[in-house]
Amino acid sequence: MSLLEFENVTLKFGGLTAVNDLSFSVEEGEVFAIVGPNGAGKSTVFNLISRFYDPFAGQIRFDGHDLLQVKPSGVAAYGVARTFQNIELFEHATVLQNLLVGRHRHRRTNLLSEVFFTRSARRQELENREKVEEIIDFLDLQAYRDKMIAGLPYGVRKVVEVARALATDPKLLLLDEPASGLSVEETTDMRWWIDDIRRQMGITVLMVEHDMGLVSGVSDRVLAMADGAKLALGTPAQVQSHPAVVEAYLGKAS
Amino acid sequence: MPFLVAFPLAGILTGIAGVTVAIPALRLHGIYLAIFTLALSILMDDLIVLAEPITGGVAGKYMGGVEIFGHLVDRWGTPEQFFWLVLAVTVLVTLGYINLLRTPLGRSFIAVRDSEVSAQAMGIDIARTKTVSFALSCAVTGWAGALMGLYAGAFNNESFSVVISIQLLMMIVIGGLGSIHGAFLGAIIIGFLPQFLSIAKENVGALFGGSTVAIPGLEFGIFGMILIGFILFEPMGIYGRWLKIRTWFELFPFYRKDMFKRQKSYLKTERLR
Amino acid sequence: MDNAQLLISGLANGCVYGLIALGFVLIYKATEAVNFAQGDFMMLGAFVTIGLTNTEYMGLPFWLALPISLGIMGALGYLLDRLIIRRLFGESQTAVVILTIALGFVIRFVAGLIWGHEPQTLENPLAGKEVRFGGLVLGMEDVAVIVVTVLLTWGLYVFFSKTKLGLAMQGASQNQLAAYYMGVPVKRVQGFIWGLAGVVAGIAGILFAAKGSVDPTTGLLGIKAFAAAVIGGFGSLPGALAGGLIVGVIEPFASRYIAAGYSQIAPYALLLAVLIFRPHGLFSQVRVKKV
Amino acid sequence: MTKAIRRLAAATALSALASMGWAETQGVTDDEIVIGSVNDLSGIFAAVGVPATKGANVVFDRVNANGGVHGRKIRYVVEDNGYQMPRAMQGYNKLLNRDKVFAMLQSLGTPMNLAGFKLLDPKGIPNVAPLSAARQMLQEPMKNKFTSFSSYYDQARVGVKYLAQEFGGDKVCTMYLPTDFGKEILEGSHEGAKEAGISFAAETTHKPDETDFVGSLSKLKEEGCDIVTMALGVRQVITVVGTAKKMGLDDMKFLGTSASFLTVVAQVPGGVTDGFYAAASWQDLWARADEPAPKAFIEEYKAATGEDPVGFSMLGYAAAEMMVKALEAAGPDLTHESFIAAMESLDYQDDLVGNHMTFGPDDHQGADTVYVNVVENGAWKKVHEE
Amino acid sequence: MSAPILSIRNIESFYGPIMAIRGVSLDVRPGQIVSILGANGAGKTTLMKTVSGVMDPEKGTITFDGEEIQGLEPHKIVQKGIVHVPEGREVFPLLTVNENLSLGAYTLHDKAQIERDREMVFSYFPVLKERRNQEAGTLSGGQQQMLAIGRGLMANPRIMLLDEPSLGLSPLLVQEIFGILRRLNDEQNMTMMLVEQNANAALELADHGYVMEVGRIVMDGPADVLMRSEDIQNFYLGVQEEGARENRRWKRKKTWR
Repeated sequence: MSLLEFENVTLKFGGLTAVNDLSFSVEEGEVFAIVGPNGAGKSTVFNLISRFYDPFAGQIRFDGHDLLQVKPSGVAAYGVARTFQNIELFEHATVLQNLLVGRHRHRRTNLLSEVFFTRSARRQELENREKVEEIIDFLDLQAYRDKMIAGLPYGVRKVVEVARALATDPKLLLLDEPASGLSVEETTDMRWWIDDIRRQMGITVLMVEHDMGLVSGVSDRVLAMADGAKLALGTPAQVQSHPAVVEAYLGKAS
Repeated sequence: MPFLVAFPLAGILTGIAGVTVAIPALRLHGIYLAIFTLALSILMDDLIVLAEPITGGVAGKYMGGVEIFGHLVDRWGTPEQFFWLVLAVTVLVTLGYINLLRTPLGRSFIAVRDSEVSAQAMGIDIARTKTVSFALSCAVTGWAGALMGLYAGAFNNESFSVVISIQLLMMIVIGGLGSIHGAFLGAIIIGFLPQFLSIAKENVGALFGGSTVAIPGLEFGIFGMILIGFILFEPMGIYGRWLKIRTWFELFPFYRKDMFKRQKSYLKTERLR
Repeated sequence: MDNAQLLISGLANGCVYGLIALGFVLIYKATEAVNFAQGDFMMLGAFVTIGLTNTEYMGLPFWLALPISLGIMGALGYLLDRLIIRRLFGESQTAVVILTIALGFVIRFVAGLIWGHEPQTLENPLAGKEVRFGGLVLGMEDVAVIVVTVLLTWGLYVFFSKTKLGLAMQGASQNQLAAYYMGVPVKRVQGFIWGLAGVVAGIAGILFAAKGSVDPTTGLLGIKAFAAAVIGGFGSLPGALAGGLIVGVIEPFASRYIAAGYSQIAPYALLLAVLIFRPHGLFSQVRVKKV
Repeated sequence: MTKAIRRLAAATALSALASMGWAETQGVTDDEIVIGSVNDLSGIFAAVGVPATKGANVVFDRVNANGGVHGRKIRYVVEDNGYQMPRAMQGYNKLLNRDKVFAMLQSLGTPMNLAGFKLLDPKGIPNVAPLSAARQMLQEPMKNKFTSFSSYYDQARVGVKYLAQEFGGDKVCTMYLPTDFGKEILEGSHEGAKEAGISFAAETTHKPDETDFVGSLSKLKEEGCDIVTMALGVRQVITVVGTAKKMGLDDMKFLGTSASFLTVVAQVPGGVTDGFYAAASWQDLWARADEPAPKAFIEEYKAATGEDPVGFSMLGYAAAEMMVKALEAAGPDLTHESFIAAMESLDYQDDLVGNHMTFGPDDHQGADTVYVNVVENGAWKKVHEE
Repeated sequence: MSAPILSIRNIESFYGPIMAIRGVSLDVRPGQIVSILGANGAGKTTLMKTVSGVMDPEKGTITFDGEEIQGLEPHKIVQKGIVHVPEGREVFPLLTVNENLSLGAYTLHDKAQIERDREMVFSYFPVLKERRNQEAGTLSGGQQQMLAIGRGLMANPRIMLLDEPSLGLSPLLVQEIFGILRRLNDEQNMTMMLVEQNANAALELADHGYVMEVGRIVMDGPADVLMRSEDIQNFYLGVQEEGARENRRWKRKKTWR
């Protein structure tokens, strides 16, 4: 059984078909990339998984669960975490606080034990902090731990978003354009991190990305989309040489 | 019912009331939420009158002293006891508040405030979080109301009007938005200001040999001007000013004048949700 | 017949709410700030005109006083932006909201100081005249209110949607930075809109003072007008008028047909209902953010 | 029998006084008497509180300039309650604990006064002439409470009765704000209808920010109301009467209380309020501007404040005069007991308000008369008194 | 070589207590395309914002066409012919595509000219024509980026400041956009100052390049010279030997540090 399965999913906004009868599956342990022209419906796929949209038709299953049965806030509980194309961090909080929010799905305490800061609440805080510190170490964020998000450079924010997603301890990590706006140096870092996330942490990664260098460097399989539908699916090399993909997406040089 | 039972119960009941308000208000933001609550407070006035058997209608209700472990706590009879009671409640609530802010629920408040989409993606149930925040704030306000009743001794539908809500808001602004320190500083200022003003007024009047002639609305006028002054010159309130003074001392002699100078900033629409 | 009368006077009254609501929406549409002192501005406009016109004050002829007081109100609105609001440029709109609440206190205080606290009526050429058709009666002031409100709403609507300046204002409210990049003098545009809002408040004040009477607390009517603007969907000019009309019409019908004790809460109950079912008002101006 | 008991009580009170003769009475020193007031100088009733305060100050300033009462100057300390309960309590607190007032004069607001009693009563501090015409102003313990005039309840009751007899109406209705003020007038209207032997037909409720009354007036018309009592804001009263004229409801008689008995109401341009009745417990100032007492008052007030007095300035002035009279009657040895005894002994004709003020041990309400007035040609005219 | 049209001397800008650019000087000559490379947080965007007047410099001068313009209000700078094309999220989300374009021409008054320009933009970006009555906020990220560039073109600028025009665009679109920029430069002799992460494309297009690090300019030269520089190749063009995995964390020190 695949970790994530899209089965004939269709989504329409008014007259516009954003996702058209799309089927694909992501296997456990792989890095799966989605590429395609702007407006092809890549981010919409993510938003469908996050349950921000209800599909018009079709099935989305994750780890044996019917995702369409849960609320948007219930998706994280199954172990799905994500980042956003335009960075949606909690601006008026520190990096540490952002990451701790990531731990929210592991909350065991209730209102009363938190108000009185009981032993169990304290223990939970220690655990959370420990886990978060691991991630801070992993992504080299030590220098920014107590900084407010609002003052951080773009590149760091992108990393913090990945860190926050990792803090949830996910099975599947959705990365929406992790390298956009990053410098070559930062993109290289991101590439190794994605690799480590998969290899060391055993997390499956599904990402949308335009940087073909990054895509071919880390992903096992690539799905090319156009106009909400599947254009090609295969190894990075296969997809990159697919004529339709070259024509609609890559252009002459690549 | 003994006070020690009734008092927590007051908080729980107002908390439940908060939940019932929160549920229809869940989808509202910003000005829409503000006007929703404003309309509610206007309605509440009439509901209190209509619910005369419970609330005493326009005549209101009276409250004498209460007994706690055999101690009589009465605003008029034993003001010291009353003071300790209020102080104890305030300290306890503040501690609970601080605890809350460093645990998951408190952080989920911040998350929902800053970005609803990503809060959801982190597994935070927006509706539940908002409802809990309403319930908590209503519960605490309920206790404040209970103590206020004990303080005033009498209350009716007009006791807790919109004007008070606005005053509370102003307290927070003068103290410093979004910090516990600020809330206390603001409350102290607003609590003393009217008395201070009336004392000042008398002294000024005496200085010019005139009688203490009242100028209608003077207090609110001065109040408004102080507020405008704060927003223009110290938008972070007294607490913000304190932080600056502290930084000055911490960094002395390396403090630069324009350390807190704001670079130009620009707003984007809030009509996108 | 009876109901027709209720409807028509409700419409006239609703137009007054609509007029104040227009002021709210104007400023919101161009700056995304909420001017909570708009009602007090209206009161001020009424008193300025009374001060110019009424025999116990300056006793100018009404038609001379009219442009003067609108000019004064426009200047006050502009100066308010120039001297105070502009200093908050780029800061959270909460600051402007609280500032204008505070400003309302100050305006009420100053108006009380100058004109006293008793209700006053504007001496105007329309007073006492009325229009009858069939069995319906409508005061001349009511007719004036309706005509002026509809014209003003239409005019402002055209201004915002068709003219370059109107478009620039909308742009400036949505993204100040981008508007600057386009060469829009954002601050100057905002000063203009505050001035315009002052004029609109002045018009509302004059019509209100002609229709009934004003005292320094009249500005609190702004709360109801604000509710009307929200019902309409804050940020939409026709919405403001529609919201005003709805509130205006619901009032007489409620007090006619709903039992005493409950009738007076009808407009607020309606507001709650609208917000519950349409969280951003009837003509919603809020969009879902793309992520 | 009761007289004997009362005398006994007075005697015990006197002996109690004698036994604590050294105890200093608060607010009284050798050269000063502090009088307090918790009034509305900024809230919705500022239009009442401010002129009343000014009127009182005119009297106290004159008295002080003439050497005070028994050598003591009067210091009148007014706290602003903004018509809010917590502010009122702060005001009472400051007056009682910081200023140590001797007595209260003209505190405004029914709920505020009632709450204030909780503080005043234990200390026995007299509350004189509150600016509230609610019946509860004389609630038990009544000993330290004195009012000048009849209540809203009586005003509405008498007004309804008069209109019923005069015009033969048979249905009474009430438009009111659902507040203590409104409820008083509502109950008074019920009682008036009962006493006149006619029926109470309908009521409508309102909000202070309401500006249009076509709906409620259609309802009252539908119910066939002849006499409509009103407990509304001043601005609203003017609008209601004007709207009724436009709607052609000429047979409906509108009755306000002392709250609407204002010169501005009579002076609305265009004769809008002509034919509007108000039952009040004093007489209009400007209608009698040529009579000696009002004329002297107007001149004195104008000279002192530089502005024309309004009805509430007159009330403040009259209340302060009453206070001075009582202080004088209490003699140089001023205590709460001597003051209360002096108040109870007052019996004089007040030509300014046009009332005879009498107090006694069981009569703490100065004037009991209700005057029914009507607006004619922009001025109030007295048509009935009871 | 012609005199510079835009010349920046010793500019310093602050965000509160933080110095974001520390004495930057650079020149742009008429008809030239100048690229600024640098890591995130190096101060490239701040520099652009300082030029276009939305940020105030603390020190230094900016001369445009012989006039000092530092600290002027942004709209005055636009009137002089400097247009800043921000990255794509800075569109007017509740206005239609067409209205966004109209606002781009805010400083112009010739209606016929504006309509010609609009057609030109539509010819460059056909998708915008398709969606011209759609609210800009409903466009996808890449389409908003196109709109931002098109809107900048509407102003008929003498010099365009482009902030990451390729952000979030597909490889094909990046090629197209850079093609359009090339054409604008060739056909209309448009002067441009370009900030880009995609250093390859940027240097390919540019005549001259500057490298910024931590608020300073650390390197500059003709684009072709820079492209041959080893440091640039390593850190900005991503040309590096795909070493063994064990070495991947090893970072070469930049020679200018």
